[in-house]
Amino acid sequence: MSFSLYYFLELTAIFIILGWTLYWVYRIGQLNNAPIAVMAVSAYLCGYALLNWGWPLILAFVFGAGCGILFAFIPALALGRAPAFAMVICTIALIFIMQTVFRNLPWFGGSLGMFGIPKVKKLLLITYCFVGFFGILIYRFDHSRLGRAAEMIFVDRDIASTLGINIYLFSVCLQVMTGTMGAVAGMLYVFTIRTIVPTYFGFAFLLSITTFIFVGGYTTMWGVVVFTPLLWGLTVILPESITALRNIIFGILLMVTLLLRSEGVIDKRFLRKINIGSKLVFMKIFSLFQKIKDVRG
Amino acid sequence: MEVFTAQLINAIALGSIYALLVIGFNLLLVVGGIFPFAYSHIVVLSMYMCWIVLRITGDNLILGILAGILSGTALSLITEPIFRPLAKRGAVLSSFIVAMAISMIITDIMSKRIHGGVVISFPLTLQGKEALITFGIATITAGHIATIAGSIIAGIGFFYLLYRTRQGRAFRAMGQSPFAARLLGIPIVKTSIFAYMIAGFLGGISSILLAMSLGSASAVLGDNLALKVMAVALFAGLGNIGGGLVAAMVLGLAEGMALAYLPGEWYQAISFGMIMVIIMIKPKGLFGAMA
Amino acid sequence: MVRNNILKIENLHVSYGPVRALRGISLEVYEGEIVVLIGANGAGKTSLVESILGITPAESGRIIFMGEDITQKKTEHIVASGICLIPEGRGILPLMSVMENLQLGAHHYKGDISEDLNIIYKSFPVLKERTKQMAGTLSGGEQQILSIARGLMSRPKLMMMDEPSLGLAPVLVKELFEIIVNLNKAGYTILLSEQNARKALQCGHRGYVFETGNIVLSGKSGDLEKDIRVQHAYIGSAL
Amino acid sequence: MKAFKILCVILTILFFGAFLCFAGSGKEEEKASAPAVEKEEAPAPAEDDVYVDEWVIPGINIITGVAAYHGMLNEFGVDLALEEINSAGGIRGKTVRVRWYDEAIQDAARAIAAMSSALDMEPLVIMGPCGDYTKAAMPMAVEEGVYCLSTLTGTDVCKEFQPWTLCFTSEFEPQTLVATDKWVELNPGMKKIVHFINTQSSVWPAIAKAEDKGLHKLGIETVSIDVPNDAVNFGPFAVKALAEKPDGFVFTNHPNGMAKIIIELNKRGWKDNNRMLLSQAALDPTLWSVGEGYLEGVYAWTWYNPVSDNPSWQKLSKRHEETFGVPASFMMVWKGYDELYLIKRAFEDLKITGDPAKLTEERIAIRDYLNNCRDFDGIFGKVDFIDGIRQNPTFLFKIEDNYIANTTILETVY
Repeated sequence: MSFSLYYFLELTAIFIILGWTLYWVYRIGQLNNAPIAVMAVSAYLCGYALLNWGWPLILAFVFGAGCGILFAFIPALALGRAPAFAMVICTIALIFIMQTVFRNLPWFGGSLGMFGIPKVKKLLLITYCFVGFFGILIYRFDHSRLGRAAEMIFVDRDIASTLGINIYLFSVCLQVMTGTMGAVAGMLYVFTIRTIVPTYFGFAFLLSITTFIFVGGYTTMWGVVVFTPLLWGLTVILPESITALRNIIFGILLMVTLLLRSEGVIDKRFLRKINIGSKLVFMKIFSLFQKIKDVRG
Repeated sequence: MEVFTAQLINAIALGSIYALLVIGFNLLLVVGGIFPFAYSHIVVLSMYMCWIVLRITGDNLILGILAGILSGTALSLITEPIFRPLAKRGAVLSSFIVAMAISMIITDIMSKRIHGGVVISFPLTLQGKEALITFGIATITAGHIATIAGSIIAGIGFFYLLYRTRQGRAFRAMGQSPFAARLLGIPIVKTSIFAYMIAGFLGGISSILLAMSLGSASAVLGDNLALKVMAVALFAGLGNIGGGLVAAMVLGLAEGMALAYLPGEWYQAISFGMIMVIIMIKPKGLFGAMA
Repeated sequence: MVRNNILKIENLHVSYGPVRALRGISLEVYEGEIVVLIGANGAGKTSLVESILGITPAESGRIIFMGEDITQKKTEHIVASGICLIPEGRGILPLMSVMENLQLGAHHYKGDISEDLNIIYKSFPVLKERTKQMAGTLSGGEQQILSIARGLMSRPKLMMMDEPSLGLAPVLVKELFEIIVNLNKAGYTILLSEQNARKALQCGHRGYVFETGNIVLSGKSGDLEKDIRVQHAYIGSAL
Repeated sequence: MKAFKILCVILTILFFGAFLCFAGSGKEEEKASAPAVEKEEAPAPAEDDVYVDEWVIPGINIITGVAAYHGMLNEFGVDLALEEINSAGGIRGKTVRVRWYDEAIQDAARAIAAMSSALDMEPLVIMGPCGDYTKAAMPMAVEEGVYCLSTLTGTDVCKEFQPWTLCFTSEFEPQTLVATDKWVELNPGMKKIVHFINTQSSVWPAIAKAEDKGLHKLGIETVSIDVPNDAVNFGPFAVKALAEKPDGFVFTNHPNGMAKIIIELNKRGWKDNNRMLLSQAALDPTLWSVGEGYLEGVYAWTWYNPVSDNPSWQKLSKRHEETFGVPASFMMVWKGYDELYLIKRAFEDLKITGDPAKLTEERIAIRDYLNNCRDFDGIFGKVDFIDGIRQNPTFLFKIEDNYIANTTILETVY
């Protein structure tokens, strides 16, 4: 397939996974950007294992993921009870700290970065396997007992604790789980780019993910899935004459969407309408089949 | 000893820059009911406006300063109708993202449409060519005195406004409970417009003081300041106006000293690390919120 | 003697989205009267009080205050023209001092308010002691007094109280109603919406009974007290 | 509902299956070197007809973001070159056009999107990425086998992706040795020097290391002070430097920081501007804009001569002055101009037809031709390319009334 389609699909998948990490922790009202810092840790360690120790791909992948998860514990344990805004600034601080750390550690190639990450065959298939896997995980979570507990915490933390939900533990588990997703996304990102530089996992990355999730809708998992390809695709196919206006178009789009629907385009009400609508359509088709069978029968 | 005093002066100047910006930030947060991430970008854009007028009128300082203050107020007022529906719904998080969108637009305008995107610098008459007082390598320039004095005057004036005047009481009432404020007959829309105007006016003055002390402005200055001011506000406790001033000075001193005495490449990690540790220990900020 | 009409509501309809809170309410309040509104929770008492003040917009019908139609006017103008509301749950500002709460009461009046403050401090000495204290540190009773005093600061022609006795100890409730009666004697017209029907009807002149958004019964408070339906519904049968 | 549970189980098994095949794919042995190893003779196509009716060359440029003025100046230089070439009959009789793609600044995803769209045009050559994130976009081009003129991203990055990229900056080490020797010679008696560096950039730390080596060879002690990108107030750096009681300063950080620190030093009593040396990236319009009135007598070294009397440079500089009011000096202004003329010369000498059938063949011909192109008549006159690296002389000059004066050309042995 053409280059731009291949890389478009690849990056959309990675943005969707990271969008979900924001969505999943926001289910209990906390805005967490730590997965981007975890991305840096897992990407660097996986790259280091591949290039310096010459490990096979799968071993380096697991090693990177493992280190990412272990690292994800540090902010999770500390930020379990932090309110939304405190967590935002803490995790942005963590991103800048990890950038400085990897820039100054001697083994990671400093600000010049690491080169020559090998190309992985069928990377696109693997990425979408992970997207599907994490998607199912979140879907099952949303419709499970845990999902309802998360909803309770989002609505009112005090009443949730009276019902015996351990909010701190819930938050730590969610943060570590999204840290894992961040670790996987980080390594997939590095396999796409095949070089690592400390500033890859920085502010520009954060800005685009926040835009995708807040325009798409941060109260349902489908908002990111629908709007990441739309918005990212928009910036790729912008005609040459107005590429210079990209930031302004993005800014205005973001502003208009949030003013009209403050919870993003696909929020809970929108989903309910779709569910009801799709059931009706399904019923009609089903009854149509019945009629045809009766007529023929 | 000179070195320490010189670094101290720099740190205080940095602290007063943050203090100037955090006052307007907290006012918009408390009264406007929004998270004004784009406030620093509005201040930097007014610096650009002041620079444009200076260039057109051939460095006529009075017109330049007027332009800076007017554009700060006007820009802040323009954003009021954009944020009003969000403030009414109490959607603070969405206002944070809308503010981020506005900051994207402002940064794009500054990085391309004005002076071709190149860093602009202010005429020496505004900056003061020579340092006013020098002893050894420590110097105090007109810019330093202006920003420090400006932040002190703005701080005191702001406290007087909030705690001694009728309008100030209305601001604080709206901040604490908009419903009670309505019952008392406080005109919600008029008061929030007035709050935006004061924040904009203060932003305009800060833009002039910044022009005097920094001497130049670039498109990326908006983002740098916005992150630092957000950190200061959170560090002190969101909306806590008194705490904000103290936190601005503390962070300015800490950053100034870190810049001076710590190895350069670790400076960013240390300043952000400090903010992270404080917020982890006291999530509501050092002084608690909404005093 | 004919007392002039302070407040006249004609066929007022108010709804919150699909929920119709008031279904065509009509009532009058005359000068120097205490008019009592009784009814179950959610019967529309609070919606009426809020729509008079312009907080919730009226769909149809008219509200006439001192002969002037204030249905579409903004809350700040209505308060300035002389209506004050002591809301359910008192609505004081906990992080501001008692003095500041009182000063806020007279927000619309630009002139000197020190004279009004003295009157308030004379009639409510407890507020004078705590004037510098944060309002949040006052007890329930004191907060209620502060709320009423703040209402007085706006020199109202009509005082509206929404369930002032809520959450007060019985001895304080008695004291509260004495204050209400004294205020009335001092010339203030009061519109009192109350759960405690017995006490309210005792000190009120006329009353209206609310049920799911419309008035089912109205008349002198004496007659209402004796009415069997009112007793069963709100006072608890005397049998 | 039950059906849905089964569906979930099947899907999960499927994914783990795919996960295993991921393990099987293993590391693909593919070094950055070209698939065709042996160097075959550049094929001279028989017929002289040109397949395309217009040459469209994709260009990856910084169009949005905080460094947008780099991209704008790059386009300024390319537009002049296009005008000249097209008015002189274009390349092999066909007009030339450049299709710009935006790589923004410090945004790897954008760089990839730009490069992938450029590669989709099946181009013969790409006027390559010019930002910090060339390294994010290059692996794709190397794998596809398209020559990229990512000329200003430093020799280290260029060596990583050789032979598929060209580099205008030559080896820094020999240049800095010659430059620092000359500078110390002009300012005798310097014992201790403060060196302002920026560890966040990917190019400047290498230059700083080379400069330190040069100074240490001359027995001069150097103290490094790191100036971060997001510094708002530059007073602390000047004070920290003066506290070391140095005899001179070397600046290898962002031009905005250079100018600001020089102002702070002058305000704090440092008068001897001759003892300041600006590194090669200094001639950014920011330096002239911010440093106006304070740069008198400061030395700077670069690998191109911004006051050369070459007619094409004079033409560019004059037009730059008409548009921006300041004579040209920034490398981004002329880099596109030279890149386009390089492409023109390669296309004409190799008789490139643009025929899709001969695409791979012609791409390799262009690569080999440009990697070792001899005495190319660029904007500054004759210059050679050896293994994709341009062999520049070193220029040391002094700044007088806010522009460049009395340049000395230093012969550099590579």
